[in-house]
Amino acid sequence: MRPRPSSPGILVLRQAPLILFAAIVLLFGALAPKFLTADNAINVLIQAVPTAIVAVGMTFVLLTAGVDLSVGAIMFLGGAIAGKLLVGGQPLPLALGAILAVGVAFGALNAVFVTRLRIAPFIVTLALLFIGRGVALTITQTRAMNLPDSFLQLGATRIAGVPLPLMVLGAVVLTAQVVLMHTPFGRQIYAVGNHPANARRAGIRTQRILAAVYIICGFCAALGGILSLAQLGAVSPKFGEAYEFKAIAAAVLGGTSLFGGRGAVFPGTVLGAVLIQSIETGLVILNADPYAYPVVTAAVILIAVLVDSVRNTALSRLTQRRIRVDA
Amino acid sequence: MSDAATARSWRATAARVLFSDYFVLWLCVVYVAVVAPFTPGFLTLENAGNLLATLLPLFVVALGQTLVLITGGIDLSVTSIIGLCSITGALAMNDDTGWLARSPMAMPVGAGVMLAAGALVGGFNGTAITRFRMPPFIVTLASMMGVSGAAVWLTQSKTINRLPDAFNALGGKTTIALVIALVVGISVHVMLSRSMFGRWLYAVGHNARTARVSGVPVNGVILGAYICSGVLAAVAAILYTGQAETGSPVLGQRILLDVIGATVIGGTSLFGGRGKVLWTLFGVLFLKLVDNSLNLLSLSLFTLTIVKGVVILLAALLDSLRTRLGPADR
Amino acid sequence: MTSAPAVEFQGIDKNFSGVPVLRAVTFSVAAGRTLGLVGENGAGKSTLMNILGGNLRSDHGRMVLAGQPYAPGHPTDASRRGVAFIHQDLNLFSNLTIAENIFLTSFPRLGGAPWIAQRRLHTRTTQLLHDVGLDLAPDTPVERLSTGECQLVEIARALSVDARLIILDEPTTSLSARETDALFALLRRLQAQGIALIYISHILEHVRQLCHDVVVLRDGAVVAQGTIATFSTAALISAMVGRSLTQLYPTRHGAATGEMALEVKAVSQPGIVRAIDFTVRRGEVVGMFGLMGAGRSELARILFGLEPHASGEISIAGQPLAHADARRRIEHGLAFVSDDRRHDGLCLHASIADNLALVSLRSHARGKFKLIDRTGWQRAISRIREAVRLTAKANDDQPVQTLSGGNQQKVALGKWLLMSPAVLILDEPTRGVDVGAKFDLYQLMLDLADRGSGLLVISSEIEELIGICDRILVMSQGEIRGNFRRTEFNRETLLTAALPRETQT
Amino acid sequence: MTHPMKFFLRVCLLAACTGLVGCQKSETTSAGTAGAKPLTIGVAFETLQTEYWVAGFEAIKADLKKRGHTMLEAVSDGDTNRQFDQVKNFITRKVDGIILVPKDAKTCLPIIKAANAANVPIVLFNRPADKSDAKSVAVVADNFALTRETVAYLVSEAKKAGRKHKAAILIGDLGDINAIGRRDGFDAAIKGSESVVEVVARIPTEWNQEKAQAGLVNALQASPDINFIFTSSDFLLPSIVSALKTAGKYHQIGMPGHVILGGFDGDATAYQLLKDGYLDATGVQDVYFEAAQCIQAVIDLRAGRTVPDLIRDPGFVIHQANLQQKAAQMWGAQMSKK
Repeated sequence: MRPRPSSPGILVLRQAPLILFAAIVLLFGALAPKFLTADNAINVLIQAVPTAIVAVGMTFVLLTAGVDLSVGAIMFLGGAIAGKLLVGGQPLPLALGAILAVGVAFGALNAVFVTRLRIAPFIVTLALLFIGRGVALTITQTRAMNLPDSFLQLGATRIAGVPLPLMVLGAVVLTAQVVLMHTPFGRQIYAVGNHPANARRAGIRTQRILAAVYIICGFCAALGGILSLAQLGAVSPKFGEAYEFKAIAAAVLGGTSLFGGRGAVFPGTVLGAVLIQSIETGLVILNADPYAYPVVTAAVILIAVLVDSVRNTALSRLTQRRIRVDA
Repeated sequence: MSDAATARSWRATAARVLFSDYFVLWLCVVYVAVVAPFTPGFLTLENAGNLLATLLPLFVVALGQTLVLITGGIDLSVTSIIGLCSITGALAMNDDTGWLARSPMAMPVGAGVMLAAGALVGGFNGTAITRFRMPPFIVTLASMMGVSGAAVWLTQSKTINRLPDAFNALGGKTTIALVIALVVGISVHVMLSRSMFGRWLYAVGHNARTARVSGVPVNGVILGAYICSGVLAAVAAILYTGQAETGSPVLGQRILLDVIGATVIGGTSLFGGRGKVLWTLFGVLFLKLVDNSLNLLSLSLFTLTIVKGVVILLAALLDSLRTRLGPADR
Repeated sequence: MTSAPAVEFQGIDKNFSGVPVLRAVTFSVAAGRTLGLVGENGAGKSTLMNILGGNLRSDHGRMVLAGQPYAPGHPTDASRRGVAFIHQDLNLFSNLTIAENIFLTSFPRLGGAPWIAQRRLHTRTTQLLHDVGLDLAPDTPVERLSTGECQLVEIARALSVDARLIILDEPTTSLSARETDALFALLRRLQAQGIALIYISHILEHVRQLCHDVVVLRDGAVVAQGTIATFSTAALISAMVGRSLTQLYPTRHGAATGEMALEVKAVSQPGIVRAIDFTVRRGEVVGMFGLMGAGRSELARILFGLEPHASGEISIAGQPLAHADARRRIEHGLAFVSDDRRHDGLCLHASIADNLALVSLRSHARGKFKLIDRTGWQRAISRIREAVRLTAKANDDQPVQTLSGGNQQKVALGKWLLMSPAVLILDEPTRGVDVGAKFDLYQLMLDLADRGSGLLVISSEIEELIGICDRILVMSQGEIRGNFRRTEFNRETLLTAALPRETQT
Repeated sequence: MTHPMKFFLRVCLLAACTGLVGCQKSETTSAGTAGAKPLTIGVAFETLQTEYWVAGFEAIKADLKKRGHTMLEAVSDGDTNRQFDQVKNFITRKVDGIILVPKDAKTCLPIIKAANAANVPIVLFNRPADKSDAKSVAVVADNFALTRETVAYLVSEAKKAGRKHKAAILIGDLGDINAIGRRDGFDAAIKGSESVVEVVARIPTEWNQEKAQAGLVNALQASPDINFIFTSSDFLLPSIVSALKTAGKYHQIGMPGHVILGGFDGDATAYQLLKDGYLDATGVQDVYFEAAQCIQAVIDLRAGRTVPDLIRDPGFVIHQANLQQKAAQMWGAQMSKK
């Protein structure tokens, strides 16, 4: 009565995202050999850091079958406040603290509306996207603010030869992975995403779990914002725009389901973020027609999701319960 | 005891208002009553005309979104479809290079080309979602990026004007636009409430598996909803392009959140199975009233953005209140 | 018995928006004994158990647990006090492993650290699985388990929190006879260890087999209680329904005509079913019996065109339709009531009218635009409502969700009536339906047969098949292992045929 | 679970708050219109995305205030149809004149026609309309010409250095007419000098700093020998600086390894970089001149005087050699003093 043990076919299917990723990297490598250098790999990784960190937070929310559209607004608002503080001569740690505080506060606000007032996450976070961007635009009066060099140094610092952004990403991914896979809280997130009503009946404090994932997501958005700013050196009015879509796309490309309960930060989401960044970098290295960028990116996302859906159909057929043993 | 009784009757009245189809319309009336005294030029005939002109195209796109939301999906690509249709139509019928240039058939054929382009993108979305079982959110997100990128590419960022006057009148003359929107609105209303396809849409949104077991062609229904959404976005593109008298690949690029916001404010559920033409009309009216009054008050864009966020949140709060005052849990 | 009862209910009252659901419920359960809690759907059993399990709070009254006052505010309070609740629709998470499901709210941790002690989790789960007799690895994902195995995992979870009182809500509805026997053996072992059980079920034989005491609820009040030996089954039923039911099954009037309604020839799908051959004639009621996992539901879905099959021929009313989709088969007169009412049978949030009209919409569509003829539609709905004897209290535009299980099932069946199906396949049509409504459903089914439809009734309850069928097919391991006429009906023969021939791993 | 009543009260409170916000704002505007003679002028910007637009907006605001006129403001955030609504709202409120920054040359035609029909003078700030029967006045810098001039200066610097240069251009939003004008200006200036400057990277930025930064880092990765960079707007300069620093190529003019750097707009960052000797040149639009001309044109039209259809802002290229003498005219320099 047991399903059949994993056959080679199943193994290949399970690794489909990885295979697709390798295929894209190799394709770019064949077209432009520079793409396959170690320097470029590190470069792509560093650039993928902000997206990856925001997407890690997004993964927590998606695992509960929710969504957070306000991440980009959080990044912008945090940056705007930090910029004001820094331009006003406040020390760097205070500014960094302020960004993270904004992230946590917005996450908490999302959490209150989702858990206490029971509004659909899509609407809550959509509204907070508007409010967050509006407040940030009021603060900056749409001016771009240049951040002091100390901020840029964050991005350029290397510790024991490893760039600081990569260290931060590593720490975030490791923490997230341990939390999701090896703590009661993490496993309960999966349970809530699988079946919220059952989770409540099983004695899980679902409201607390939901609140926590939105706060985590807010925090990650803020942290991603810091790392992005550390590369940019300035806060512009478009900062963080459409980041919500980028983060969702990264998570989904990594195999996280929008319906909750399925997905993982590592390798899934991280791989998704790196994949998106690889496409952009690859196109620049190829000196492709600028007009082609969005079209190519969209096509790759579609193909990746298509592969994923074909894979799921095939997997569910292959691992279907069998009633009898037939040849 | 009597306190409890009054409280109950108060609740009953509140519930009656909240559950009425016209709830959002009441909200609009209240909003106008509160805001009009402070807003110069708000209650003028001219402003009513302005309001109508901006409301109609948004209403038409939002109708398409309503159909998709009823099936439990979402269409993020509508704004890109507007841009794409705008330039395909303009490429076909502009007076300089269009293949329909100066032909008497330019207007009808050009509009037909636009509708076909909308149907094509909608059909693509629907096919990916039904045939290949991809999540609507990602499919339409990708086509939002891809279609808009392609539209800009196609024109090399240029906008195209010198369109036939007959075409410009479709969107530019509010009376004609009103007739178009009315025809579209009534057709969709009849379709939703009276036709077999309409009942199927709701059934699929409520429970696609049950619908399938009951003999509903689920995939066809979903595909139909996305094609409708694409075609309605194309109709909106005709109105918008006519208003601007120019085809532009970035036309309507910023209204996505307005479209979804207005539909949801009207009361259409994001989880499928619930939605009506009237609800969407009132939702659009409410959003546009807020927009228009804040514009007249000459508030900055930032304030407007914030207020819009608060309004969406308030509408959602009221909706959640509605569901809680509704039938008891068991 | 000297020790305090495991739990005592003292005058429990509960209202839902002004409607009383429980009225002064008072009884107690002794440690080491099993109490059967019976009553029709809507009698208040679930509400009472939800209060005991900490999901709801009572308006009045109190509970005493092992001599201590007990007022749980949350399910965790209940489990902390040793009360475990095993719900009918099992409370497991398919995306987690067995071990994670068991310890979801009480993971063993590494000292004071927040993370899970994986090794301890593994050993404790292995021990618990051994206790309940389930031979599986702790890290097996739950989505790979059968319903019976899931049931055992639930019990293992109850044991993991050292439950002194376990509530079981309809635990056997989706179990095979063998699995049920194994479950009962386990439950008896638990009794012997001094654990008290509250056993809720519609299957009165099971209540008689397992329970020491019984409490009958009707309209939220206790109408009878005592040791099980003092009640005959008939007495229990009349206490439940408030009147005496003279018979459990309606009388059969019609008989099969010669015409073929459904012909299945050599249908095979590797790994699922093999060489399925049978026929159903118009006016015939054919039963299909088998243990859980014998392939009955899978076969039903293949016949209806929801799942593929590799070879074989399926004809409906003489029309070969082997590779048509469900929609074409419906057009040719095939109808299907799935065992999964919530997912396949009803749109729970949609209105009664919309659910009833869903199948026959096409016949009310007029003109090029397929507009619905409202008056005809309305007339059809009231006709069905009358035919299925749907409760008069319910409004046409009320969501189906608000109906009781029995009435929901009437809607799920009713939507097929208008098309006068040539063949109707019913998968577990009376599961989770109370005694009174069951009779109505049987009557409906037989009426359909009398009017010339062929019925294929799939069920795990031998009694019900014997009660209404003209012929019973027995399925096992994806094959048909027997075809019995009415005169050959016999519990033992049927069961023997249903048992797997050789044990598989 | 919150009690529904309490809940409703909360909702009312929130609603009241939003209402209050509306009231306060409306008082300030209606107080302004109370004066006798002064004009009310509607100012509709397509975007306030970059410092340049902010500076223009502020300049118009300050100038109008100085002259004692009232200003109604509207920003459409890149949405043509919204801008149409906003202008119609101005007309509804019976403004005496409109200053408009349109999205592009064509979509503004119906807007201008609407103003013409209502007999309200309309002046376009910095972006001209296409030729048509719609009547408007435009005050513009020539993006194409000014960029060509700026890049020509950069090319001459490259020639002086003698060796062959590899160039990268940061292109703006491909849907923005100014971005396209500047791209074309760049191409025109490079044309004919391919032996000196070879374009190896065209980086789309969508007017987005993140994209600009990432794109340039990637381009530098692909062609480490890039030593000539032009940005279509100065507000992307911080991204360029960051990318150059990462690549270790950020050196002052005259130092070995200096990357020839040019921009457009003349904002405060550009001024700072010019002063510090990192930026070679930037094309400056005279924002104060343009603002003053716009307002004067509205007033003149109102008074029935004839005004030319096109008022040119000559603009100028500012570079290391003329920095001292031109700084006073550069709006970015003024802003950085504030």
